[in-house]
Amino acid sequence: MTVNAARALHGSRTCFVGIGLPSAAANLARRTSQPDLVLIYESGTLGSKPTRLPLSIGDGELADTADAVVSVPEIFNYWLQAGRIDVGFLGAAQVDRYANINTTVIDRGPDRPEGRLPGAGGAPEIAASCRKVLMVLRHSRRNFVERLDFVTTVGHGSGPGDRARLGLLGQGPVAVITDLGVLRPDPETAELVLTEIHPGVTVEQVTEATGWKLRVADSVGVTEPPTQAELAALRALKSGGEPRA
Amino acid sequence: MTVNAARALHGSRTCFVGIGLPSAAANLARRTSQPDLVLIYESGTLGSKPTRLPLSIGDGELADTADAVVSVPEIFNYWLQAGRIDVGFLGAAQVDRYANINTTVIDRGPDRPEGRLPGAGGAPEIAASCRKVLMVLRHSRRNFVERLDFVTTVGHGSGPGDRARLGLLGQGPVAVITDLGVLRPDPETAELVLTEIHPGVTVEQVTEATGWKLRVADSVGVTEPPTQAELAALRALKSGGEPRA
Amino acid sequence: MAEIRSLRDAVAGLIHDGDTVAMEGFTHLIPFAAAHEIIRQGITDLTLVRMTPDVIYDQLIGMGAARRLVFSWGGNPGVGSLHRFRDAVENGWPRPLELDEHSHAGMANRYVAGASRLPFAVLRGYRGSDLPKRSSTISTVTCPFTGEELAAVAAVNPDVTVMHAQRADRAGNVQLWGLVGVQKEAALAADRVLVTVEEIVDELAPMPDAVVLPSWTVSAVAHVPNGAHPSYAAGYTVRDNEFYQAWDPISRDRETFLAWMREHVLEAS
Amino acid sequence: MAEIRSLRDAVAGLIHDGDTVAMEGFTHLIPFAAAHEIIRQGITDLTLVRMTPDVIYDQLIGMGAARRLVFSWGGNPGVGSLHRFRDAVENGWPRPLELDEHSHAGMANRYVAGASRLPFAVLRGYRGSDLPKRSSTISTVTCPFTGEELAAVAAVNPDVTVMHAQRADRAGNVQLWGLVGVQKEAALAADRVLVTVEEIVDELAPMPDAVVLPSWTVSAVAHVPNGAHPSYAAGYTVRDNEFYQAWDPISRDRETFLAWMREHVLEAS
Repeated sequence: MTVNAARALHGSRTCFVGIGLPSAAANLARRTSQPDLVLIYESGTLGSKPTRLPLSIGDGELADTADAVVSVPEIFNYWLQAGRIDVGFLGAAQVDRYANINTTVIDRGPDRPEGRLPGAGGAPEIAASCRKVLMVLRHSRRNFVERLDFVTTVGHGSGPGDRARLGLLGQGPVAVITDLGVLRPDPETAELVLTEIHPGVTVEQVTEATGWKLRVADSVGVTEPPTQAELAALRALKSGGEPRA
Repeated sequence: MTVNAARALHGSRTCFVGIGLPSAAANLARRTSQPDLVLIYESGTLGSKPTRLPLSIGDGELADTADAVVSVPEIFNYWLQAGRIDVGFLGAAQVDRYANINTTVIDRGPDRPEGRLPGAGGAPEIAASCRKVLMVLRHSRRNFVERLDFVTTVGHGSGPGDRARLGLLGQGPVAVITDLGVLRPDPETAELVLTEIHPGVTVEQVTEATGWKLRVADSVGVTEPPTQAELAALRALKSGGEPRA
Repeated sequence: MAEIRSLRDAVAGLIHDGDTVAMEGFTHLIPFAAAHEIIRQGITDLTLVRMTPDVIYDQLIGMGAARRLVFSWGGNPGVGSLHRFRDAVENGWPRPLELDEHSHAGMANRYVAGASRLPFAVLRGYRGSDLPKRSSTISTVTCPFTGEELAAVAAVNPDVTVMHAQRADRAGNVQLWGLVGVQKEAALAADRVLVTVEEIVDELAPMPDAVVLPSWTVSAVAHVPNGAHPSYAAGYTVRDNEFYQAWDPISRDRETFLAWMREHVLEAS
Repeated sequence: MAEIRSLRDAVAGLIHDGDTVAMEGFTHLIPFAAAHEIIRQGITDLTLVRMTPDVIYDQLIGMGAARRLVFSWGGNPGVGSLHRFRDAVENGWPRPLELDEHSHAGMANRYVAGASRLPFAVLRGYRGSDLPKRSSTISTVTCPFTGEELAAVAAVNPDVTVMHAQRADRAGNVQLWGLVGVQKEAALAADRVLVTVEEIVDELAPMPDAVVLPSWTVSAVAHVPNGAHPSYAAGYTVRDNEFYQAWDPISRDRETFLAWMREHVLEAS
């Protein structure tokens, strides 16, 4: 999943990075095919070059290795909102067929109080302002739902044209990368379609793990397995050093 | 005039300083009775401590000697507009009886184009946001006019209550210090009243140099002449060193 | 002008029951020691404001100090949930917690408006999100030049902002650097400002990427080395990532949490 | 990514007749050398934007390069009038000059809105002033929370922003420090950015109070030592106060001005 997410950054110059899987994928991309990728963290760093994976977006190394450190209001107003950033990388608790995201609350039925999620963070404006959005999350019926309990962040809204109507700048989510495969919005309907599966995964496994009747591309590709170089770079990032030969 | 303007800063902690006479007065105050006076220049310096009078608000020494240097938007939004500053110090091309200011254009009669002045600079918001405003300018019928050709900056508007109606934060101009004396707004009417003359100046000289029928206080005081210490400090500032004993 | 005071006196003097308190620090420079002093002094009914509530507010909430939380992301960064926050919201333990919930961009701009003493700020945000339905501090304005509708967020002006910084001089001028987050805005938005510092020095040597808060914008400075732990102060301490991970099992269970707080906060000082 | 180019190529490639051009620098780091290159190349019909037009715009206006000026204070700082600016406004020489006139607070916020890609900014400004009567870029908005009416100013988004900075690295990352004015906002508000620098270095060592513009926000960097003269670059040059004073008599008279420009700008390079 991390390797495929890293590959999806191909051709991007600047990436607004959330912590966790997105940060791992973005750093892996910078260590493999995209050495010039500019990593921007919402904690205020432009061009961070960490040598190990940060646990939090506030790890000191992100500031120490950055081209510039700015305030949090500045990162959101002058850098993100201004539409300067190519790719936003988001995780999610719940996703629907239009790649809308819920990270706020879970409906646990009439007799129980809502389940509390962390909240929006930077996501609504990252999804609104970056030129495109990549999403990374684990594939399950709990995460891929027919109907969101709460719309925290708009992906493609209720379908084609909705982003333009809402005045959202970028093209929105272009790929949802999971541990089973890759979904991409249909250019006509904006609905997520299964376009690739990882080696060893079946289409049935994916449709089974999706809470709505998932559309499947006419020809579903199989992602390339991680290369030795990618695996080595990922190991090095996790252990905190340069990749070993 | 400079010495009297410096004295008028007594009891103030923070001063937003324009260049020219205001800067000379504020620096003189800091060198004599008000060593802790915090000088704030619109070029973005907080707590400048220049050893000589800067020619411009951008002189490098203002930054080199400051407690902090911030951007111009920040100085206007976070520091001035926020109402944190005790005294704003303004010059003017034209002033009326309510201490409103014109620094934009001069009407030169129907057959001639308007005469161009430098413009507003920081003045409208300095006069709106500082807790009080001091004005320093030379006294002449050209400067002290019955009616402004253009209202760049509001002092007391058209009289009592106008500042509150306009939503202006501070108390507005509290003294207009000239080369002839000092005018202060009447607490009831907000109209400028001659309250002090400099030694050797007559009340008639002042009314003569004022373009409206100037009200004169029942008892007009005479300002104290500059002390040796004040004169020495002023000389030192102008020559660029510490005052000599 | 900032007075240099003990942490105990500064907290007692500046923070009162019912206050709106912002304790900022975007993962860096989080004022944990000051939060612990608030807990020890039993100050309560607070409205807590913070972009990322983090473990510091998990502790305050779990100890019942807060009646309301204003925030934009409430997790243990890189680890998982804030269990005390969730328990308060989901189950009202130890007391119910009202929420005013924003996005990061919205919260950052609320502080900007507060520091600028404007009643609101404008951003291109919240479009299509359900967040405005649950908050009375999100609205819209229309651009008078283009007709575009934009989000408006109400200013935040805390009674007190509490922060940690690397150092202050003896006059109470405060200097911080590294990830400076939204600290300057949070300080300038507040009526009163309490800063704990790693070090008090004779002179503040200029540092790259530093923010200086002049003494006349600060109410009190308290000398509290390592006062950000388990957060950190760049140049002085490092982030205790292990503690953040350890907090997950400590905070999952009410009794374990209370025992930990008793031992490490209430009975410490 | 910024290309490192000669000043001549950079100006020719980035600035065209009719463009809106901001040449910023709040008394510090004013890009005089680039302005002179614009004059030499005969680029004209410009809308010039700058908080403090200063001697640099007096020269451009006097040479007929501008059709419109957007500004907030047009004087020779500490000296007196800008005579070429006055002559253009009062007498239309060498051509009429349209004005869009603001206060400093308004102009600064117009750049902030431009850098934020918002259509307008809000401030508490212009109250009671006649300035809004003469400008179509000043209006009002009402706070949706308090009902207070505030000033709104339209964003400025120049086609090109030109600035001088202390240094850049070979990748085109730009670093400036000292009085940083509104340069970051002016750069981020523009479509294209041209920066002249005192020095091109292998690595940008961090400096206190520095602003860094990453290479990917800059179009071109030109190496022009002393390119701010008679303004200055802190750490490299000092402000030539004598020149500012000498400019007054040079610029009072049209012929003296033209002779000076011929000798020092048109025939230099």
